[in-house]
Amino acid sequence: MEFTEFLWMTFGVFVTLCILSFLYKDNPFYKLAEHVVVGVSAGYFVIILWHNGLVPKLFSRLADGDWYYGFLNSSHVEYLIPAILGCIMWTRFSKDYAWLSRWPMAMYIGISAGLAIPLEMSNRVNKQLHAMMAEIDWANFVGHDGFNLLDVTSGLSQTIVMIGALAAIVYFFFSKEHKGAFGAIATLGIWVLMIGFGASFGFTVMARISLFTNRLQDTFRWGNVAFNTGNANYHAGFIVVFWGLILFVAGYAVYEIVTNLKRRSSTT
Amino acid sequence: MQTFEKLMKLDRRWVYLLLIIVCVWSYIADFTVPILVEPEVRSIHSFIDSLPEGDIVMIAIDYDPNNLAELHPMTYAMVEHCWRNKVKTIFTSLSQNGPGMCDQALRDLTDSMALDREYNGVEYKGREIVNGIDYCFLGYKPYFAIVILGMGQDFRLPFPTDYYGTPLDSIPMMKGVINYGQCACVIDISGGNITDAWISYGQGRFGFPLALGLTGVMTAQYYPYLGSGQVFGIMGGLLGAAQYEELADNPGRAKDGMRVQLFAHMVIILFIVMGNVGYFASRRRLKQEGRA
Amino acid sequence: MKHKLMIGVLFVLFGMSSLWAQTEPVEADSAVVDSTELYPAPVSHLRATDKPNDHGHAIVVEWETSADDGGGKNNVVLYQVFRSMSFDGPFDSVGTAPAGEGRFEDIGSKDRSSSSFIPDDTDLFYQIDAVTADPAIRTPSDILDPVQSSGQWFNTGRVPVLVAVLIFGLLTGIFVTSAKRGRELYVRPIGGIEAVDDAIGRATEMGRPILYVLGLGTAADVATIASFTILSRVAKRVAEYQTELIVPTYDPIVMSVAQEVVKSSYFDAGRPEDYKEECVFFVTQSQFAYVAAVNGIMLREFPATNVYMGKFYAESLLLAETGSLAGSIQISGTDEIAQIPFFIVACDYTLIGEELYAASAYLGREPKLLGSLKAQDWAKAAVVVLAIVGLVAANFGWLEFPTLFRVID
Amino acid sequence: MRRQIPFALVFIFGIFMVFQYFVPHETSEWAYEFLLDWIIVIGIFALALGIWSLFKVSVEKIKLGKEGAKYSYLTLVGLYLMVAFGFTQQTGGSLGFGYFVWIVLCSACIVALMRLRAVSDSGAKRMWGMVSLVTLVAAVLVAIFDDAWAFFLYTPEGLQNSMFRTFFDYVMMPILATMFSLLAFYIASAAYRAFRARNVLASLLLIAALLVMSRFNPFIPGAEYVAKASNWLMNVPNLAAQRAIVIGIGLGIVATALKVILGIERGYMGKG
Repeated sequence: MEFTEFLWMTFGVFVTLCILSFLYKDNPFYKLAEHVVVGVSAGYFVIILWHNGLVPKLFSRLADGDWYYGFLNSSHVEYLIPAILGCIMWTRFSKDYAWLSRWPMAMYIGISAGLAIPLEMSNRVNKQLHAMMAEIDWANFVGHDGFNLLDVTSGLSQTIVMIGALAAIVYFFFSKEHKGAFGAIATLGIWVLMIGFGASFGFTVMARISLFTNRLQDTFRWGNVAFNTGNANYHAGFIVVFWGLILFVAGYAVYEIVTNLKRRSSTT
Repeated sequence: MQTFEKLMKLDRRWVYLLLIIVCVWSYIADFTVPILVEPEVRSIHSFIDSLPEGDIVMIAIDYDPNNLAELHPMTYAMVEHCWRNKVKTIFTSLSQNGPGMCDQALRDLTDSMALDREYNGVEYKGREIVNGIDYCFLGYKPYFAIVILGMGQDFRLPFPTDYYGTPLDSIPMMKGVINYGQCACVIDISGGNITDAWISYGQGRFGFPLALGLTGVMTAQYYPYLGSGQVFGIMGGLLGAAQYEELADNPGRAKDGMRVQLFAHMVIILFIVMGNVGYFASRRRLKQEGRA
Repeated sequence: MKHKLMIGVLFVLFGMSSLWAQTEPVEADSAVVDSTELYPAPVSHLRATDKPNDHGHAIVVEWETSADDGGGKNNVVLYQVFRSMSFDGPFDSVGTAPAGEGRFEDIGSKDRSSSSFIPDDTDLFYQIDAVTADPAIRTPSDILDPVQSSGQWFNTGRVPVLVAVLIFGLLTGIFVTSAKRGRELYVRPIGGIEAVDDAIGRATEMGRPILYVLGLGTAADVATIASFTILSRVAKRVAEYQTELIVPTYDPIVMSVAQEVVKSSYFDAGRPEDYKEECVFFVTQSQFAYVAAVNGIMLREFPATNVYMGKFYAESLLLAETGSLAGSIQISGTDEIAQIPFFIVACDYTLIGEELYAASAYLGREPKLLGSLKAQDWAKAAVVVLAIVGLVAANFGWLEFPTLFRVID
Repeated sequence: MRRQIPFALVFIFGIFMVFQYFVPHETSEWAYEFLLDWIIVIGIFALALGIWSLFKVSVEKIKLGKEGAKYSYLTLVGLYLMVAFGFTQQTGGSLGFGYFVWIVLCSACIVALMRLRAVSDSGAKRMWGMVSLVTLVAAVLVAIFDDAWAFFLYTPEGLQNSMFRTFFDYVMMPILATMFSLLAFYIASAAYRAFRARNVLASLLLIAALLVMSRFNPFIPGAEYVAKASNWLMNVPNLAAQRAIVIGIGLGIVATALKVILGIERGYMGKG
């Protein structure tokens, strides 16, 4: 590993620590990392959208023609329309013509709302409704191998899914008071929802913990590089940088704690 | 009573601190935790364990590098288990980046097999694993459904040569091995839709015993096949891999990962319990005060 | 994109040829075998039709499997489909189907320059080979009569969707007009929505701002559009109470629309002079960089109330936990099912799924908006009834009923 | 009139898209793809507005001397760096000294521009104006006379720029991944804070979560049944809840979109 690459890697570890320090409280290191990443990521997406969006969708389509006295001789002349609409968005820079920018915005919203209506009706309503009209496994109603309440695929479980889903739909009724039998079903519905949410929360914990384990892995790999004298490109600078970073972070932590203690003793 | 209220209103930074300490400690420390084994994993292990020497198991490595963390440990544990029991293996890869995964696993595993080890109290002498005698890697071909069907006729149809270019007929272990009929079972380790093809085109048509190794999120949707008997075992995610490592007495990456998971989960559960103890205790006190 | 497609097609073709190119004929040990005995029976009852409900450029070929597929000599491994523009050929291989299947969809490109282009309204000829393990041993079928592909003007597979949309539109129309005429409509209280007013009042008392997060959706997500309508109500109250509003956004279009929304709300509240364009601003289009910035705002500006409405992904809990650390009252609503549990756990009030879409009607209290809520309820009632009827029908063997609701894409 | 045209546009385009869904013909498909391209192109053009907003807000922060205002320079310089890397690539030799000077000059120019807008007295304004002009001219000159690298606007060479990749791998990714990993802690503290058995609903949430979280915990009595039960919870009540929410959301989306297209709901254009 080259020394410069190790320096960059160290920077990566440093910003990792910067972000983790946010767990303690907001601090200058977090602010540093936060402001850097906002700028860098915004720039990154400018580039990605330019190269992967604007160039293939617009420029390359118009690029096959030439301008003759204001007439574009291209096979995709119609792509001038979105370009013009995009430019109309820029009227927002001016105070007097900003109202014009409502037109492309209205088209944007009209297209997406119109797109959503049949699509969502099909995917979320029709298909789910059809999925609910399934045959129940009567032969294995209480479990596949004898009585087993926890069998996921038994007919009983299928029935519970069905009843639970219907009760939960009832909970979402807006224009009917949750009273009497209707209220009882709605209560069952919210119970099902809550059990489902609890299970889903508990299930996600594992994935979240492994996110942190992955960060640990990267950090330990960096430590290994710094100490691995067997590495062919081993550089004495590695160890200096390693301890430099450790000292820097430890020093700041001590400083924080001391000032914190002072502040506390002065207030009491 | 004051302590109970403290339990309830602990600064969340104590939660963070304890969690960091536990995660880092359990990540660095070298010990194993007991793993709870579920029957659907145990059935795979006992199936392979019961095979006599010289039987053949087919293992399909159908995953890409992005599922490596969850699925690689399964491959390692299972293949080593086979080889220690002198069961031969045939590998295929029906996903595009699968051969790289398989190649890497083969290299690591032949190294580790060269060492003497003790698993479940049984000494295994280290031995050299020879390509063509202990295993055969067929490689990758596109159109997985057709390849699976083709292998049902004859392995030589989609794979005239193995991954390394040796004709199948000149590979010693493939002598007399025509199709799935000569394999004890097929194990598909997959992170995608290839599993469906193995179930419907493979198991459905040729009726061999099939077991699955799946990513954590996929697992739930394949339980119905376990119920209907189309597959005889399922390993789900890191959890399933750790269970196999536990059964095979071969702790690896999955058990390392589960160690962190187990203790992190326990810390969280501990805090939840603490909070509730504090909550009930302080509520009782409030009630008592109200009465007094 | 064109190139990618081409490369993809070439890759597929190459992959296919390599699959068979390497398959050298297996040498039979017994030297002389009457080769005719090895050949499988050809497929029968071959027919080809234009693929229905599509844009054209596609043909469905169907056949009855060979007698030696799953029976007889049982040596058929797959069927290879060939297409030509004329009866005399040349025939090009267009794909394969595994043994046991009697159907192949020859879906071509609509792009004239693509190698897989199938012209519309032109005669096409098909032929199917039954192929054995040895690709040299195969039996071709007769050449099929010409068939033409064409595009359709209506997708019959989507009739259930059309019916559902029309009925729902009709319901909405009926209830909106009846509400306009002044029919009183009851709506049950939703905690999270009633909290909005209190939360704005609280912010005013404390002299601290309100943070409104529109989520990671673009203006193309209906959840974000619903969030705009909620924002317009919130901004109007904010203007009336003269509280500060902070709206960090993730998408520039969302930012532009939100600016318009807030500006008009201040105008409607009669305080256009209080509107500052900087209160709605763009941060970045990266999920976690956006979160980092919003978290920073929460711990530096200490908003009294955080409102999260729209599309949220993994960042939901990052935002909500930091908000609770800053001591803000938090109201959230999202249609992203996986994130609802985290909002429920970390926020004071959560609008679950559909409630997000009902919120603007609740806040506006306009009769016509409440009327559309009534239409939604009727649609839900219909879903419940149809699901029960369908379940009963499916379990008593009346299978035609569930298929009425099937959408074929 | 000005207020009505946008609503008319929403109506026309909305209705068109609804019926387009049912027409598979090539013409309708072409219109669909064309309109989706509009959305993408308009969105990218609007990015300029976003960047301008970022600049304005940063300057505003500096002007008001808000907490952490100085860090705003980092944001804008970071943005500039990434864009500059993404449009340039070395053409010969190495990305040497000239490139470095050009980067520094441009960064200085951006800082000067921000100061220019943030300061109010005319002397300082003049000074920062001069600084930004000088650095700009110098940067342009360097760009013209240094032929070790070049701009690539229409071809994605910049994506292979080594600095672009380095910034992505060692600046952006570690920060974003760590930000994501904070969830490991937040999920713990949220659980601790909120999982209290206050009432029936909270208890159900709590019990379900606890059960699923201990699904692989061997220290719990009856561990095998816990695993089975959590599997059941994930596949039965969770599935039921999801199904109900999905149907509700579907109807909510359709209702909202319908209200928007028909002009019943106009809050999104500020007529609430």
